[in-house]
Amino acid sequence: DGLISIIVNDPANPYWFTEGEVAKATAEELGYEANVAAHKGDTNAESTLVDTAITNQAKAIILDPANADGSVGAVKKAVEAGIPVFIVNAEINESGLAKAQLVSNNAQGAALGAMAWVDAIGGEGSFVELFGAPSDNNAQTRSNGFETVLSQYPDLEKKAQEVANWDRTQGYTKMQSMLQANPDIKGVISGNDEMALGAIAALKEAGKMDGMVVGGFDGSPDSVDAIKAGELTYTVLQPVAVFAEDAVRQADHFITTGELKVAEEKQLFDCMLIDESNVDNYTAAFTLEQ
Amino acid sequence: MADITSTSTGSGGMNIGKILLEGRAFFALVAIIIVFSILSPVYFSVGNFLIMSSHVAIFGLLAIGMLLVILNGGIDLSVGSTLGLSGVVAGALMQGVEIPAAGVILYPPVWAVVVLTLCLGAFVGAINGVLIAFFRVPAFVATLGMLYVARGVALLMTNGLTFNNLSGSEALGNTGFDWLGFNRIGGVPIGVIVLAVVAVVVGVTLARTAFGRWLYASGGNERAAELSGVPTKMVQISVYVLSGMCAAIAGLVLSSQLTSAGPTAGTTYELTAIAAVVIGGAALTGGRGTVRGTMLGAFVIGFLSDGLVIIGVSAYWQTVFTGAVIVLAVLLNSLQYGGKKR
Amino acid sequence: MADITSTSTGSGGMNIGKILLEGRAFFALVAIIIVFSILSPVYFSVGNFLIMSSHVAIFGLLAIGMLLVILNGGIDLSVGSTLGLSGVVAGALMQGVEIPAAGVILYPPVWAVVVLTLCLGAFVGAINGVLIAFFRVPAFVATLGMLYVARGVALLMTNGLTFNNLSGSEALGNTGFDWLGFNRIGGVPIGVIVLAVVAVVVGVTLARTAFGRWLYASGGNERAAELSGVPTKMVQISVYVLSGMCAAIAGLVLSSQLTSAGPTAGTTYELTAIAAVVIGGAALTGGRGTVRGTMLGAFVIGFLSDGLVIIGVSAYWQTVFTGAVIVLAVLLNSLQYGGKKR
Amino acid sequence: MTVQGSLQPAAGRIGDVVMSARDVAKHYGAVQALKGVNFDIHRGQVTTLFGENGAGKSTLMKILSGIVTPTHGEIILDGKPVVFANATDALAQGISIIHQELALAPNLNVRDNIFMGREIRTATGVNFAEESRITRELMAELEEDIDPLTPVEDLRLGQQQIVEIARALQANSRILIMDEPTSALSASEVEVLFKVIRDLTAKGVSIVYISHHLEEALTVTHHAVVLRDGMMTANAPRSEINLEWIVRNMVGENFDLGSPPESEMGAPALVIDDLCVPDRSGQGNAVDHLDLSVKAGEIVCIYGLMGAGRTELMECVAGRLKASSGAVRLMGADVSRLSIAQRIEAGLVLVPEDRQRDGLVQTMSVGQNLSLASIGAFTRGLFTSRGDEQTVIDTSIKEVTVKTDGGDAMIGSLSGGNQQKVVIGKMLATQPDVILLDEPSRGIDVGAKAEVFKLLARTAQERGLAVVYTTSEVGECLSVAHRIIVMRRGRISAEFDHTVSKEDIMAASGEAVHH
Ligand SMILES: Nc1ncnc2c1ncn2[C@@H]1O[C@H](COP(=O)(O)OP(=O)(O)OP(=O)(O)O)[C@@H](O)[C@H]1O
Ligand SMILES: Nc1ncnc2c1ncn2[C@@H]1O[C@H](COP(=O)(O)OP(=O)(O)OP(=O)(O)O)[C@@H](O)[C@H]1O
Ligand SMILES: [Mg+2]
Ligand SMILES: [Mg+2]
Repeated sequence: DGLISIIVNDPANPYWFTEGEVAKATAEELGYEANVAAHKGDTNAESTLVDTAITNQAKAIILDPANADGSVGAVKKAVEAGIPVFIVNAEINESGLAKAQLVSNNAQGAALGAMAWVDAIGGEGSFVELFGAPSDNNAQTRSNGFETVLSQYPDLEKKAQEVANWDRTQGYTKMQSMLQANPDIKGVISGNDEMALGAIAALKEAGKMDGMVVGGFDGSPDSVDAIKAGELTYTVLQPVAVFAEDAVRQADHFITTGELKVAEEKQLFDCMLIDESNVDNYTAAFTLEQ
Repeated sequence: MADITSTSTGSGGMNIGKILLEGRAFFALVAIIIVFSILSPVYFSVGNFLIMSSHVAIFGLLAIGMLLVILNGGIDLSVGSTLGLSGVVAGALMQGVEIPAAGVILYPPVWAVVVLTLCLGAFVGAINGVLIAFFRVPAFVATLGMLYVARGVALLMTNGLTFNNLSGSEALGNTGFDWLGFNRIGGVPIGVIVLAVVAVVVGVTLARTAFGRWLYASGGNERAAELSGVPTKMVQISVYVLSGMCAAIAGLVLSSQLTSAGPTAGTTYELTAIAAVVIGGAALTGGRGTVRGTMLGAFVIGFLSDGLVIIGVSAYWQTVFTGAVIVLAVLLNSLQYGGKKR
Repeated sequence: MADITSTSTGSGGMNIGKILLEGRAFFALVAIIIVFSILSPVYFSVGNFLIMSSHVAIFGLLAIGMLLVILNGGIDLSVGSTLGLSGVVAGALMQGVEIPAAGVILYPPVWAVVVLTLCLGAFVGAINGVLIAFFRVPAFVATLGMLYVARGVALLMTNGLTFNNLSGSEALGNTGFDWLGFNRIGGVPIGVIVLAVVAVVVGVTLARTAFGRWLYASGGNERAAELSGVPTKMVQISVYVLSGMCAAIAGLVLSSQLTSAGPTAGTTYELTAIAAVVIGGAALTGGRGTVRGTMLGAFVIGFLSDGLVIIGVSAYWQTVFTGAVIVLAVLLNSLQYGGKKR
Repeated sequence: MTVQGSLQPAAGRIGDVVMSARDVAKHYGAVQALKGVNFDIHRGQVTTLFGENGAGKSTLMKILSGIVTPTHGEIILDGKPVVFANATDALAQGISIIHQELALAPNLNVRDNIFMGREIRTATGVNFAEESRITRELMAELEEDIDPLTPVEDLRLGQQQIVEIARALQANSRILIMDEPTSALSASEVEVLFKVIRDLTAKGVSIVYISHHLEEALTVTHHAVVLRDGMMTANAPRSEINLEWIVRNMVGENFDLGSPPESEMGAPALVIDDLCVPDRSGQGNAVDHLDLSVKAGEIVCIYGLMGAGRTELMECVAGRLKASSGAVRLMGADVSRLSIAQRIEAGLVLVPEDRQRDGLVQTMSVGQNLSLASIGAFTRGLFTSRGDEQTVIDTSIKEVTVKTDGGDAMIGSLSGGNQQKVVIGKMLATQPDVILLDEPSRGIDVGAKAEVFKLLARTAQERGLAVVYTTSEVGECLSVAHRIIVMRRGRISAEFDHTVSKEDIMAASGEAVHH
């Protein structure tokens, strides 16, 4: 009983949609009312939503922050109002405010993906990278993770990197342009699945799908379909369903007992690789049976 | 003045003065092509031009619809949302329509999907048109409202998700959707061909039909047009309907290119479409503008932004350049018309 | 008719007809408050109203600037970007300005940051104004270009990242920035007070000063105003400068509320600001509108969207409702003015 | 009587010349609006400027009031050359102007319009109370019952012109330029204005007066100056001139506005039956149970004062305004429910009162304007035929004698009279049975007027067209019309044949007959 406010980024992306839905289902299962709202990456909208949660006397806020730096103020506000905040999916750059920060291990995931990508491409060739929205720390974290692995292979040459803002349409057009500039590439590594799917559409259109190595990130249902179709080489599953559920359970624990279920604030959830070999274990959105 | 404006009704004749003045957008395009060809060896190739043109197709289609609205002295901010909604509806139709009463799922063939989507675009446009023509809501406001409503409906329909896998299946007899986005005829992407066809049809309509004349007249002076027997309300509603249909076509082309349809597709494209129209020399006050100019405007924007990607300029600089080109192109435009306001 | 328009120059008198007609937005607001108070027990409380008002502050400030521009018969699409740019510049200043020559980092005090940011807003507005007044670029286009350019510059400045920790430090003597966003005077958030002060100042300026009359006059008939000796160009540039300054204030308030400044802040806020102005009864053709109406319009939008969040309506329905409210409010507005176009 | 010598001001008069233009020329690109004009304004007297449309009268006045800078020549004020930076500068030196085209902000009230740009300022802002008081005084002086807080858009055209006049009076200038101040005023309002003018001249204010109402102007003028084609053609004191002198100098010959053509009258073409049109407030009727029947080949003139409801009648018959009751029959068929386009199709057309606002599409060429209403005539299947369109245009240009070649020029480049002919030609091109013309002679010069009336007479005679036109000048009633209808407060107050006298017409309209 009581309300849990769930604030996610943009439900028009299946990733955040699942995040919100799982959290909501868990909260309702635990007997709470739940409200899912979206800030779409706008820190002002986020701040507004936090205010409304305060007004609504929410028992806890599950927040996917809009911006590592920009969301600190909003979290502070909630904390000052005495509402525990559980951060999911992305970190904020200040500790001691939120009760917990449950995030997928982006660096580990990126390294995991990059290694699978190297395996598939065979350690040599040229490629391009699609970069997420620069305002989101994860874009840089993942890119760094790729870089750390890929830079160890001198025969891999990165021809270009383009910002496609996590967006499929932009992934498509930017990929087409990059293909013009670099017709001989053998692979694409992408910061998320949406951009990778856009790139695949572009590659298909150009008739260059054969032998192309395309790596995604997130583990969305669409990307899993693409893996099944043999278009996407792999994707890195972010255990969003896992930590979204866990965040609500930790919140419930804190509400009922007043104590933290997990002591550390920063809790990293390891990402998992989905490729042809285990794609059939993908049973529900963002859920991979072990 | 005489020469310039007579082009507005597309009289076929050409003369030097006309070319020089209309050339504004044309010269910008040539300059862009030359600069990027120097900066990047891959820019200047048929293949790249075709790819770039297929990017232009989306904006170009929106811009043609927008041109009609702007010629009428209006504006249509809802085209981006209509694009998104159309894509989503096409996606939903491709996924099959469940008829609960009969307990069956219907898979309409692709042509039916296209027709239904066009009807949807026309319907959205008709709402805009009726609000503007009969309820006298200013165009800016009516279409601003529609921008939100159409986007919201698209999100509600899909619950925010993206329809994937629109290629259909042989078994259901609804294959062929991706043909629109993927195939080429004589090496030219279908999207580009669609754009060319729409541009020619609209161009001829403007220059050679009564409807075209009515549109220019009611954009130039609505009251005078009305008293001359021009069915101005009909013309006004028509342009919004046509704009909605152009947006629907763009939505079909985009979602077939991506073989997926997301509810947020087309966000802020209305601004790009307006920019293309004004770069192409149309006056926002109505009554002046040509399809040719608008196409040039769309190509200027498309070739510029693709060129910046190809030479690897940062996304931020791309934003700055786009803004600067819009203002510069229109600066020249304003000099041409001696600075009509707004 | 008589009553309504005389309010445009803010004559203090009140009468029933006036209230009923201007009341459009007022009644909408009352209806919204009643509906949500019934639907949610927490909606109707001083605390919530103050919080909601502080959300309104951002849009409200933009809307006041936009009102001035719209009264002049223009439009300013760049306010959202200017807000973002101002926030980022304020953030950069708070982080310290490195002077490479001297090898020192300067930490300007908060008042200096505020002043410099306002100057920036004024500068951006001045570019718009000059393009529009002297180079006769249509307002829609000039500010559309600026929308891109200002956003691009903000992104370039920060490389897409967000400035954090704007609270300053005692040692550097630049504390106090978050005061603007966090503190309250007599229980009222500073942002709301800033909005109130700006609204009153602008309201009085419009109603009581020569500048106000010049603005209404040049919005109503620019040529007539010019022939009467009104410095129309000066007025035109001023409104864009003021709009830029309002956007800068909004940027300051927002970034102090968030104690951080991101380059993408304020994206699409221009549309909300325009919506507030038109809901508030201003005509996009210029010359008609009041600060009071605009404030009501901003409150209608803010109280509606917060209410929808409080009762837990999905984000998609919120989008649909916003669009519908804009169109409905303006439908009534159009009936009032007998449907002036555009 | 034309004193060519007086083209140069006589030396003996220099003393009472307060302001003069010396060899002033103005070029707009290729257009030479003024080609070197000398013009004197006499202290405490009314100098009237006559001339055809486009003669350059307004241009000269704009130069004298600082709105336009001359290409060549100089302005001399009190014997010293001056250069005005702008209108405000000229105003500061005591020169104010009433503009030909109303220069009011419709959204502002009367007070704000009168004082815009010249506010009475105090430390706390504008002194509205004082401004209102002065406004009320001015209105009293002009004998108009207008509240200072009424929005200007709610005033009728004539009252708006009064506001424009009041604004010029408010400036208390020593030189007052009036560019067609009476075009929308009723006779009694003109009387009041003339009284004010006499008071002003008595106080030593110098006045420049421009009007196309020649007789009327002659009653106040002390000096007459005639401009023709950018040059001064004559200049004489009142005592030496008469109407014939003015017309001769303006156009080189005396124009006759024609006489009713001897056309064969056919069956009633237009029958208006018990027609009511609500007025703008919706309270009363602008057209009040009006009956009228016009035969084919007949020319009917409707005379009335401002606000008599002529425009409402015309617009309702043409289909723009909705009737609240009654019927309109065209060749026996009821057209009351048809749209404007359908009525045009049926053969009923309107040439509107305000040609800039309702008649012309400024973004189009002369030809496209001419062919706009008859697109159907040159549409072959789906497409328009360029050749057939050109035929339609050429025929029209010839019929209404527009001075242009081929119709490719922009409509804005034509003179007012020729623009009016284009509007008429556009409607005639639809081959109508009935043509309504609302003030076809407004704002065009004598020569153009004569041509327009001749055109009406010819078409009525040759095509058997029923013609209904309105006018506010009695003289124009007694030209080509077979029948003269006088309207007053939405009703027909009298009906005459063409032998009636001006006095009778004016009496029936409710206008005081003056001198
Ligand atoms: N701004 C302008 N640009 C170009 N040509 C102009 C402009 N103003 C006036 N003209 C031209 O100058 C000439 C003189 O115009 P002006 O208005 O002085 O005539 P007018 O004697 O006042 O005529 P009317 O009796 O119709 O008022 C006309 O041919 C007109 O077309
Ligand atoms: N758009 C308008 N704005 C202000 N006043 C108007 C408008 N239209 C008509 N009027 C005024 O309404 C009154 C009645 O109009 P109407 O035009 O029918 O009279 P009228 O006999 O045709 O006089 P005229 O045509 O000479 O002005 C007139 O005084 C006219 O000036
Ligand atoms: Mg004139
Ligand atoms: Mg009239």
